[in-house]
Amino acid sequence: MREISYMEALREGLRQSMEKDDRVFLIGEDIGIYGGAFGVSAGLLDQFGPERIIDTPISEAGIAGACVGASVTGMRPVGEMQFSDFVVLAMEQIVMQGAKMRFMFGGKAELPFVIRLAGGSGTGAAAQHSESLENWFVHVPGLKVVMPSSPYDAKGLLLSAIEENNPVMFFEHKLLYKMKGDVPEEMYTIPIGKSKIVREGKDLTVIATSIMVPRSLEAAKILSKEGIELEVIDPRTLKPLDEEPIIKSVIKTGKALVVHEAVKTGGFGGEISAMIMESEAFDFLDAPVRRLAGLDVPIPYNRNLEYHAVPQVENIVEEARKIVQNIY
Amino acid sequence: MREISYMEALREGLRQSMEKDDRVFLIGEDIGIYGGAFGVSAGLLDQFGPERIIDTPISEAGIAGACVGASVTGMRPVGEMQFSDFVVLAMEQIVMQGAKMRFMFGGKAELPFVIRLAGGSGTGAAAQHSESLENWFVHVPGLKVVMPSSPYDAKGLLLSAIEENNPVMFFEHKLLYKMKGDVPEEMYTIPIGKSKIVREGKDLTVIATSIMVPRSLEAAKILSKEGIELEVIDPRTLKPLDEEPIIKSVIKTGKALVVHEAVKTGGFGGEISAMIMESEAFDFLDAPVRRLAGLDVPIPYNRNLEYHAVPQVENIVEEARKIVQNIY
Amino acid sequence: MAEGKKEQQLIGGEIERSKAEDLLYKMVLTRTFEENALEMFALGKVHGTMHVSIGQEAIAAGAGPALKEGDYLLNTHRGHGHFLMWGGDLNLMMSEFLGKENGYCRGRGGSMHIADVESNNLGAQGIVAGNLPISVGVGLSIKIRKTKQVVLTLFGDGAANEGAFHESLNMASIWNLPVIYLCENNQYAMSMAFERAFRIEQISDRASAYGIKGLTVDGNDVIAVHQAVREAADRAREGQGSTLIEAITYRYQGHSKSDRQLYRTRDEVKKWMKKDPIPRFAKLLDIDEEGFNKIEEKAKVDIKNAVDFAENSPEPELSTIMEGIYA
Amino acid sequence: MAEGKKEQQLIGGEIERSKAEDLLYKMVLTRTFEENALEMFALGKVHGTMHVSIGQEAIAAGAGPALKEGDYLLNTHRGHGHFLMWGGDLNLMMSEFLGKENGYCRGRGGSMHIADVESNNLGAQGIVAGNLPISVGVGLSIKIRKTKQVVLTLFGDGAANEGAFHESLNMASIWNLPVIYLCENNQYAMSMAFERAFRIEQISDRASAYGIKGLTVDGNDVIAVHQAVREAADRAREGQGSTLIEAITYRYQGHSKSDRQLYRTRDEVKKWMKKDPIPRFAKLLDIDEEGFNKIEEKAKVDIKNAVDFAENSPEPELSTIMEGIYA
Ligand SMILES: Cc1ncc(C[n+]2csc(CCOP(=O)(O)OP(=O)(O)O)c2C)c(N)n1
Ligand SMILES: Cc1ncc(C[n+]2csc(CCOP(=O)(O)OP(=O)(O)O)c2C)c(N)n1
Ligand SMILES: [Mg+2]
Ligand SMILES: [Mg+2]
Repeated sequence: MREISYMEALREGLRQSMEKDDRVFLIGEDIGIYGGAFGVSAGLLDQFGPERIIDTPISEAGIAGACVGASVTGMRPVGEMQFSDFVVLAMEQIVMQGAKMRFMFGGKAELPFVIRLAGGSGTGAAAQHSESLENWFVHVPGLKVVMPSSPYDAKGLLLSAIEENNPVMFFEHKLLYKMKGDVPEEMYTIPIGKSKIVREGKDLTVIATSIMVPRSLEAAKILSKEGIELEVIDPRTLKPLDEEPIIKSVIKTGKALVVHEAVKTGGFGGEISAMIMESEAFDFLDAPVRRLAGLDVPIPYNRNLEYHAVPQVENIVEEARKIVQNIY
Repeated sequence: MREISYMEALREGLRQSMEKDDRVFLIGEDIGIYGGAFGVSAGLLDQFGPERIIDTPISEAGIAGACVGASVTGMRPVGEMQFSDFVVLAMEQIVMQGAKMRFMFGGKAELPFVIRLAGGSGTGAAAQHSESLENWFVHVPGLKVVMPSSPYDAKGLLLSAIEENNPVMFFEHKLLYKMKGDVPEEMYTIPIGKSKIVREGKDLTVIATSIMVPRSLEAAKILSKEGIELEVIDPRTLKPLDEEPIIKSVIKTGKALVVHEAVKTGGFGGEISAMIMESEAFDFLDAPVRRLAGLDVPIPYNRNLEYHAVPQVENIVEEARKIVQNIY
Repeated sequence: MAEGKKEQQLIGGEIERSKAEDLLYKMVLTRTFEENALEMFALGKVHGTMHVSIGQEAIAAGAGPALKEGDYLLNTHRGHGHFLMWGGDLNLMMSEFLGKENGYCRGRGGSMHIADVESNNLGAQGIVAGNLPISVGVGLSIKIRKTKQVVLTLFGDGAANEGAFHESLNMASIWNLPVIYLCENNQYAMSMAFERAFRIEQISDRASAYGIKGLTVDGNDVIAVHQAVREAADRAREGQGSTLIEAITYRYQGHSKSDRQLYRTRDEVKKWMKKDPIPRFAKLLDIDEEGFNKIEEKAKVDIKNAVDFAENSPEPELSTIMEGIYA
Repeated sequence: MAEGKKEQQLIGGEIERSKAEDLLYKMVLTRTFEENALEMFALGKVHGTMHVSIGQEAIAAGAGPALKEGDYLLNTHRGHGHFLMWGGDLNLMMSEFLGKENGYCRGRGGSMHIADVESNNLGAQGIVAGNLPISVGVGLSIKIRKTKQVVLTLFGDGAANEGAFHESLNMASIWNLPVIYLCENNQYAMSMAFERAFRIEQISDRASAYGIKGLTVDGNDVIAVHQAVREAADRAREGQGSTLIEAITYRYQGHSKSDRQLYRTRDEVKKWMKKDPIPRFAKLLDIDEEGFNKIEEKAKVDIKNAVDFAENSPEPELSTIMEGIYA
């Protein structure tokens, strides 16, 4: 199959959605002639013109409001937060309006919009441009939260998100944009709310999100040489969470490690860990479920500190090995 | 000892802090002549005048910004979010500026400010005035998060928060404002980062926050008649969390239930549950740690639905009984 | 024929007589509804909070009817009048207010979120200025769909100091969106007097910061509001973009049920009561005391019936609590 | 004595000659620093991103020196010039830029967050308009402490469309805070041209929406900027509140390293290069080519030394990663 990058996969998803459905439009900062800060929308202005590829002033609340208002009146907007951090300025529109409107109106409104957010650290952009805030939105009824970890998933999940009749927070990762992978040319969807076993293994279930999926796979390769076989599961959708495959896997392996980039304290790992505990997998646990996640620190500018602020392959290897070998 | 309400305790804490330290001032919407939407600051304008009790336009980002800017230049502001929900409009200033500034500046700045937030449901105020958003802030390095559940704690923790040299998110609960309790007249502080065993018991450790503390105590009374003794722990500070007393208690009881009002998914309960799992208490668990929390729904207007959207005494009784009697 | 023509005489050059009479009735109905609601609160029959617009009824009476079917409404927390003027059904509104299953929002929204998406009434608002960014999206949607609809976005003086106001008006301006920004300046945002929160004479002066048209009208004058909104709608439909209209008015009652009103004098309130929009509009319509009493009677009866209707309507089933969150 | 007087001649009626010469040097230093930084990026010596102010140096040269010791600075992402004009030490700045332990922020902040709280330089900013609400707090703090300090708050044209701009200017106005809002209008916010993002002629026109003084000056003219800021500071110190100054300028380089600049023509850039503030200020100071070359040489040497200094400085220890979060 054809190999393209995560970024190209997203762009193709946007293009095909727009070709298919003229209710879809894009709105955000510098998404037109600039092509988006990370290039995702490059070329789309030429194809669709400024009425459907809408460059905005620097007004994040306005961007989110545009998505809320346009979606509730029949359009299917895709908004962009240039860096996911900037969503702090759009929380009211997303959380108080977009997420709740349908419910507050007695189920009588539909809000089919997507907010794409470029998240994550690793580019030297320091504390205000490197956050991983997905768990905030997992905590908000009315939203769905999606986080693709491969080019294939990026396209398929984006197409689903745009077809979805609810607000979707779509977290991309800056370091994944250049990742290459097999992506079909035709349109295809990956159901929202379905996780994926990206690697089978018998010794430890690793539940990883976003960039931690490729890192976990690398770790798995390394450990495999030592005879340790990780089973790696990517939830892909964080809300609603597809619990069953995780539970089943933990029943099989008896051990689980959750890996994410976001700060550990108050993060999504707690949700997964608690969910496993509350499930029938509890009785099969040979060791406590552990979390490997970002340190409780704003992302530092210094390259070395930045590197060590979030889990890297070697940390996953080490942590997984410890759990499997019961050396806690 | 003298009995006063949670609201009066807070007011006394504000007054005494302002009397003692003229760097302390209050800023928020309708906190002056109106006395605050819930009356907490009633009378303070008369005593301290409009330079220290500052009524603002409806500009939540501005309020938070005022706290950031005043604190970094030597003042000790106490800002108010009239309803905790409105903090969605101040996230940038709190999370991107206040929380990170010290770190980004290499540890060379101090930001001693407090944001008071009136949270929680139960007043018929519907989905945009009833949220419990504390876990968002638990997830943010640089912040401390405090949540008093009694008049005594309200005053002592508020005095500590104002003396603290870091930003503190101080979550009050609307339904607690009228709760009465013993409160010393003199100034006293309750250390931030210290939990409290509010009831001792041998059968189940209940970790409850805010209004769920009095509800858990009521549940404990009911269950006590059945011979079930709950140990109830109030973390009081959610970040940084005082883990040890919780772990010790779970080692003793072998069972734990986390109760909070906030939506369960992605909430603070996951953090507690995962923390217990990762601790030495894991080996002593006779049953999985469970969470009893808000349903994954925006708070409904209808009184009955609203009531059932969050844990009530009877739910705690039922859940605790099930865990103790192992009928899961 | 001559008589027919007389019937269609335009009151104040703006509103057909029959329509105007209906508006007067609805102004009275709004006030009766709200007075009744305050009573129900006092009796503990309803919970939560609500914000009444007593004294401000002329704005709703002038604004909604200046628009056409298919136009959109983005309402505020103080929006009962606008809801009724938009064609809201009193019974279903009362049901919502009492949290009943047959209310507009199945009892989930209440006064602060009441909406009727079917009639393009996109709801009241619990977040001050929360509807302003939304109006950008509605405006864009109209522009892209090329439907010649317009959006009426309501907000108070207090809302004009939220950041959302700024972003919204600028975006509507640069994209020439068909948004009518109608600011109900009732002199206070809760306890915050206009003069304390602004250092300008008129909120409409802010229009120039965005390059759109701005004007201030007497918000207690149905005709003035109607004319301003109608003209703004005309301009918007012709592709001439947004308008900021400031309607000067006054709120007689407290901000919400718990307001002790220490921030103003009784005299100030009395002064404004002399400019009451309802008798003023009745006078314009040449309606005498007897005629007016009849209108009031009818409103009372309608409200009583609506209360009966709502009280006899079913509560939502607990089993449905998780419904309506996701599509 | 006569000579001494000549020395103190005020350039453009504003700036003492010796100070002006220092400013010219710092303008050249800023540009050299940034050109060097672009090179270091190209060579992969630094990571992250940075925003250079080449072409805009006159604003920093005019603004910072118009203030007094003890005043506050709230800088932007494009703020190297302001940092240097505020008395920033080149070596420690370079160390920060290279992420070293002895940098201003111990290598934690980098170009986007560089600060020196000791000298009341409250830092650069990664969030567009993020410093605007903060300036309200700094202004309030000054007002309460009654210290006659002022705050200089910098931001770009793009920032003026964030909601934070609105809330901040209104609050500063109603409380009469000593804040100088200095908008560096360099015609673009990333790819967004001023004309596309605004429907007004001048950003300073927005001052009237808050009842404060607004003015637009030639941002490539050190003297004009100096005068505007000095006067605004005088007014602020006298209790006459805030001023919005718009300084018109132009950015020659891309927004950040990854900008392909498709949104403008080469000709437009060239047109603006003819108005370059550095030769212009040199001319005003009667500095000939030889004199100017010397200044450039000195700047190059200083930069080279700073790079050496920074490159030879220690990295933060990994063990310190959790330091500096809480007091
Ligand atoms: C973002 C936000 N801040 C504060 C409030 C609390 N609040 C509700 S209405 C109100 C006053 C609004 O004033 P104005 O906009 O003038 O409208 P009015 O009530 O006078 O009709 C306030 C402060 C809120 N609902 N939302
Ligand atoms: C809230 C926020 N939105 C978007 C960005 C991304 N961004 C950084 S600088 C910039 C352009 C800023 O334009 P302007 O204010 O004119 O300043 P200039 O870069 O021209 O100096 C953008 C969009 C950001 N850093 N913060
Ligand atoms: Mg008002
Ligand atoms: Mg600019």
